[in-house]
Amino acid sequence: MRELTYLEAVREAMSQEMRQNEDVFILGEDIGVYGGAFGVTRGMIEEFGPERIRNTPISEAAISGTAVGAALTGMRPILELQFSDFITIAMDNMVNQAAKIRYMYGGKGKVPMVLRTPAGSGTGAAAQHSQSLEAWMTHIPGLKVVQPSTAYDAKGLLKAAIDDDNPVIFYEHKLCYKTKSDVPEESYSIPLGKADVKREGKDATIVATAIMVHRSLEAAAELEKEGISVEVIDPRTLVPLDTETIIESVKKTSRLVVVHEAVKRGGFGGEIASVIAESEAFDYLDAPIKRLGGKAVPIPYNPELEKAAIPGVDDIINAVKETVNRL
Amino acid sequence: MRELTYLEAVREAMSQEMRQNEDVFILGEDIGVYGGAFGVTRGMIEEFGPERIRNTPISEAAISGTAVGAALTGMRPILELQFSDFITIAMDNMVNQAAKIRYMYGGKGKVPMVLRTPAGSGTGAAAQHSQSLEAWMTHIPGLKVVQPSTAYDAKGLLKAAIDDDNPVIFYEHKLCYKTKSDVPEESYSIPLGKADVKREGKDATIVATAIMVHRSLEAAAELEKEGISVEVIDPRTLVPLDTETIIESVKKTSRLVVVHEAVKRGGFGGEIASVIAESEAFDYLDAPIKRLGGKAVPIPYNPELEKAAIPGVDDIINAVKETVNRL
Amino acid sequence: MTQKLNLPPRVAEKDLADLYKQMWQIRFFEEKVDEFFAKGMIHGTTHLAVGQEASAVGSIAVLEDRDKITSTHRGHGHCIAKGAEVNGMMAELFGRTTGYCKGKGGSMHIADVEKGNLGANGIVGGGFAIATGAALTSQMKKEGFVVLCFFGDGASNEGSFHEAINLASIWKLPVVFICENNQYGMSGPAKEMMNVGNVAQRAESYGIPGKVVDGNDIFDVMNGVGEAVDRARNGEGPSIVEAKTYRWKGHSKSDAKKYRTREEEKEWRLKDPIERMRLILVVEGLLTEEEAEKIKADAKEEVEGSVDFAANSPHPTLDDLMEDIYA
Amino acid sequence: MTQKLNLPPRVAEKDLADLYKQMWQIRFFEEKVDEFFAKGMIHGTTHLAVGQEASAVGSIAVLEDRDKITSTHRGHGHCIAKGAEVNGMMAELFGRTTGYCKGKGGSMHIADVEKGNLGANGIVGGGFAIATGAALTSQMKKEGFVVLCFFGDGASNEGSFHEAINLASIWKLPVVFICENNQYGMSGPAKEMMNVGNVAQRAESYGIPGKVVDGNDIFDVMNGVGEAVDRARNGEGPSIVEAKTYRWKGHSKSDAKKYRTREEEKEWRLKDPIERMRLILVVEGLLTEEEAEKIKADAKEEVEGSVDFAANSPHPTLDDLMEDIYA
Ligand SMILES: Cc1ncc(C[n+]2csc(CCOP(=O)(O)OP(=O)(O)O)c2C)c(N)n1
Ligand SMILES: Cc1ncc(C[n+]2csc(CCOP(=O)(O)OP(=O)(O)O)c2C)c(N)n1
Ligand SMILES: [Mg+2]
Ligand SMILES: [Mg+2]
Repeated sequence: MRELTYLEAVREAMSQEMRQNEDVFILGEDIGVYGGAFGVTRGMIEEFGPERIRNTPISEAAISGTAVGAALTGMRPILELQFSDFITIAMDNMVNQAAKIRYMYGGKGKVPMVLRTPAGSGTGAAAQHSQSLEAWMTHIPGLKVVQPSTAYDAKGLLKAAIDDDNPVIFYEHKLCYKTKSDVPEESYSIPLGKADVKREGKDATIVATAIMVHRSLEAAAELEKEGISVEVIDPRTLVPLDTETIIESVKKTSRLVVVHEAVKRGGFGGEIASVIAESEAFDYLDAPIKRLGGKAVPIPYNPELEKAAIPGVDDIINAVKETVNRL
Repeated sequence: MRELTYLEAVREAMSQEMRQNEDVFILGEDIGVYGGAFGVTRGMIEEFGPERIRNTPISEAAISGTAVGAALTGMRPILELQFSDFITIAMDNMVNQAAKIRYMYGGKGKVPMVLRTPAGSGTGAAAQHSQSLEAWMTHIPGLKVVQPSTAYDAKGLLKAAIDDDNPVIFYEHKLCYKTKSDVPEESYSIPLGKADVKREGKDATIVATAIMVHRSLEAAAELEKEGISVEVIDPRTLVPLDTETIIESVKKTSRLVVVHEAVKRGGFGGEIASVIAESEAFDYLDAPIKRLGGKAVPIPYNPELEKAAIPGVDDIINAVKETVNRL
Repeated sequence: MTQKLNLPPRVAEKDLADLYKQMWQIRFFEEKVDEFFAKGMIHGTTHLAVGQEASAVGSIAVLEDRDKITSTHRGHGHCIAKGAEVNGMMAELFGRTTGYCKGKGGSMHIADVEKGNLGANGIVGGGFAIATGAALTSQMKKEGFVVLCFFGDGASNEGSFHEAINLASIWKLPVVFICENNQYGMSGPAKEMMNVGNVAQRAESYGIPGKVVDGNDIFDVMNGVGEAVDRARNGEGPSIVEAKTYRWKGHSKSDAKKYRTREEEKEWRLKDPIERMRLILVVEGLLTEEEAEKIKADAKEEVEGSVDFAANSPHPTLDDLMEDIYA
Repeated sequence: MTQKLNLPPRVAEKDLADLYKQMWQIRFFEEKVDEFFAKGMIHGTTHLAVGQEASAVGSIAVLEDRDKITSTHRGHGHCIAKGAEVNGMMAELFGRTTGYCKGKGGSMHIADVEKGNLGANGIVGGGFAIATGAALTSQMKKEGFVVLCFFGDGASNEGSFHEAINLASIWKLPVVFICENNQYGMSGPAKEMMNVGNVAQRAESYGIPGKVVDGNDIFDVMNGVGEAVDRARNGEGPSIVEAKTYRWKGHSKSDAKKYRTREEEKEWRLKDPIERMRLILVVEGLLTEEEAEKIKADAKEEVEGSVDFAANSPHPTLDDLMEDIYA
């Protein structure tokens, strides 16, 4: 099969949807000839024109709200936010409007929109351009939250997000953009709410998201050399969360390590850990659940500090060992 | 000792600080002759004048950022946000500016400000005026998060927050405003990061915040009649979190129920539960940790639905019983 | 047929009796709601538009059915003018399943998306971008509808005002921003909260027309808005129309109105927009005193009827709590 | 002493050589940084102000030492003009402990709060309210300092622009908002992103002066900003000064500049602000060609020296990661 980068997969999903459905369009800053801050929409204005690839002013509040209004009246907008850190400016429209409209109006209205945005550190962009704030959105009833880790998943999940009749926040990880995987040419959909077991194992379960999926797979490969067999689960969507797949895995392995790049304190790892601790899997646990997440600091600029602020492969290896070695 | 309502205690803490320190002032919408949306600043403009009780336009982004700029240059602003739901509009200044400045500038700058804001449901104000979004703020390195449940705590914690050299988010619960407790007249400070055991017990620990402290105490009183002795801990500040007091309690009782009004999914309960699950207390646990939180819906208007959306006394009683009866 | 009054093209003299009736429906509806709130019969809070009837009715009078509006927290008048049934509105305030939002939204969220009322909004300034987005739908789908975005003087100081109107101006979207300048926010006098006399002057920032009309004179409102709507429909882009008016009641349920004088209130009562319309219609011979009385009585009766309807409507059940939410 | 040139009161002819030197320091600093980024020797991204030297130097030239500035993502020039040492700046870009932010902030966060540089900002529009708050401190503490808030044409479409300037206008705060209109945001042409020709026209919305100056003519900048600063210092409130200029380089590290023509770039290069200043100084006999060359050489040498300084400075250690954070 053909290989695509994650970035290309995102673009292809959008292009295919736009070819099929006139109601789908993109709006965002510098998404036209510039191709977006990360080049995701490059070439699209040439195919679809400026009416459907709409370059906006630097006005995150307006563009998110415009997407809500357009969605509410029959369009299916995709909003590109240049960095996920800027959701601070789009928060009201996403949280107080998009998420609530359907319920608040007694079911009479729908807001089919996708907010796509790159998250994460590793590019030296420092404190205001490197955050992983997905936990915020998971806390809001009415928002679906998607966080693909591979090109294949990105394409299929983005189609599902665009097809969804409700607002979806779609987090792309900057360091994933250049990663590649086999991606079918035809359009396909990966249902929201279905985790993927990225590697099977029996001694411990790792639940990891975004770039941490890759680090966890590296860690698992290392651990295998030492005879420790690790199962790596990528939930792919945080809301809805496929608790079943995670519970079944933990029942099998009896150990759980949760890994995300977002700051550990108040991060979604707490939710995953607690869901398991509350579930039938609790009785199968042979060791405390371990959570790995970012340290409680703004992401620093210096590259060594930047790396040290979030979990690395070694941290994951150590965490699994601690869990496995626990008697 | 003299009794004060929670609302009066908040006002008294501000007034005492303002009398002592010229740098302390308040800004916010309608805080002048109107006295603020909930009447907290009523009478203050008469004492302190419009220079220090500054009525602002309806501009949450500007007033939060103005507070940041004033704090960075030597003032100690207190910002009143009319409803905590509107933090969506002040997010950028709190998260990308206030929280990060000191670290991002290599320690050369400080932002001593307090953002006070009423949270919670129970007043029929529906989806956009009833949320409990404190979990968001706990996830951000550089923000302290305070959530008092009693008049006594409110006064002492607010003084500590104003004295702090860093940004503090101070959540007031609307239904707590009219609750009363003994409050000393003189100024006193309750250190941020010190939980309070609101009731001692031995069979189970409840960690509850804000209005849920009161419901948990009610539940504990009921449970006592059935011979179940419950310890109720109010962390009072979520960041910093007094993990020690909670861990010690769980080691003693072996059972933990965490209760907050905020939506359970992605709520701070996950953090508390996970901290315990990761701690030495894990080995003392005789039952899975239970979390109670709001249901995953926008807060509905209808009063019965509104009540049903968040944990009630019965829910707490049942949760404790389930935990205690678990073999 | 020659017309005695200067009316915009979409309004015929024969429509005036209907508009007159709408004004009374609003007045009676608001007074009824006021009474219920005072008696504690309704939950939550409400914002009444007594005294502002002409800006709602006059603006919407020039619309076609397919046109849309976004409303505000002070939205009952807009709803009625856009054709909402008082039954469903009153039922919503009563929190019943027959209400516009099935009792889940309450006063601040009444919407009727199908009929083109995109909803009241509890967030001041929340409608600017939503209206802009709806206008974008009209433009992209070539549907030809125009959107009216109602907002207050206070809302014009929100950043969303600036961002959305700028966006609408560069894309020449078919939206008209209607400022109902009732002189105050919650308590903040418009003249202290901005350094210009008229919100309409701000149109200058966007290169669009800005016009002030007498908000208590329905004819002036209709002509001013009518022109702006025509412009929008012709693809010439947005305008700001500012209707100077006054709210007779307090901002919301509990308001001591310390921020203004009783004299000022009296002055504005003399400018009663309903009385003014009645006078003109009678003087011009378009309505007899008797017909006018009859219309008023009918309006009153309908509102009374809505109370029966609401009171006899079913309450939602707890099963409804988790309906209409999808994530 | 009579002056040959029309200069604002705070600038004497004898100061001009220094200002001329600052322009070169900026030019050389930026070119050095450009080179390092191109070679991949520096982490992250950067935004260079080559071509915009006069607006930074000219604006800050009219300040007193105690005055303050807020800067932007394109902030190196403002830093140098406000008296920052190129050593500390270059060290910051190298991520070293001797950098202005100890290597934690990087290009987008250089600040020197003590000296009155309240910081660059990675959030477009992030400085508006911070500057307003600093000006509030000046007013409340009667400290007499003025704040310059730099921002771009693109930033003027953010809601924070509107909210903050409105607030500053009603409180008559001593702040001057300086738009460096370099014709583009990241790629969005200013003339497509707003429907008015000049950002300065937006002053009309706030009842304050708005003036356009030639941003490539340091004398015009000094006079325009000088007047606004005097006004601010006299308690007459804020102004907007718009300096029309151009950035020679791409927006940031990687920019194919497809959104503009090479011809346009050439035209602007002919308006080189440094060359223009040199010519005037030489023609007016304030500097000989030799002196001018010497100044340029000195500036270059200092920048070269900063590279040695930075390269020989210590890296932070992992212990530094958790320094300067408090919550
Ligand atoms: C973002 C936001 N800030 C503050 C409030 C609280 N609030 C509700 S109405 C109101 C006054 C609004 O004034 P204006 O826009 O003039 O409308 P009016 O009430 O006069 O109709 C305020 C401050 C809110 N609901 N939303
Ligand atoms: C809130 C926010 N939105 C978007 C960006 C991404 N971004 C960085 S600089 C820039 C362009 C800014 O344009 P302008 O204000 O004209 O400043 P210039 O770069 O031209 O100096 C953009 C869109 C950002 N950093 N912050
Ligand atoms: Mg008003
Ligand atoms: Mg620019």
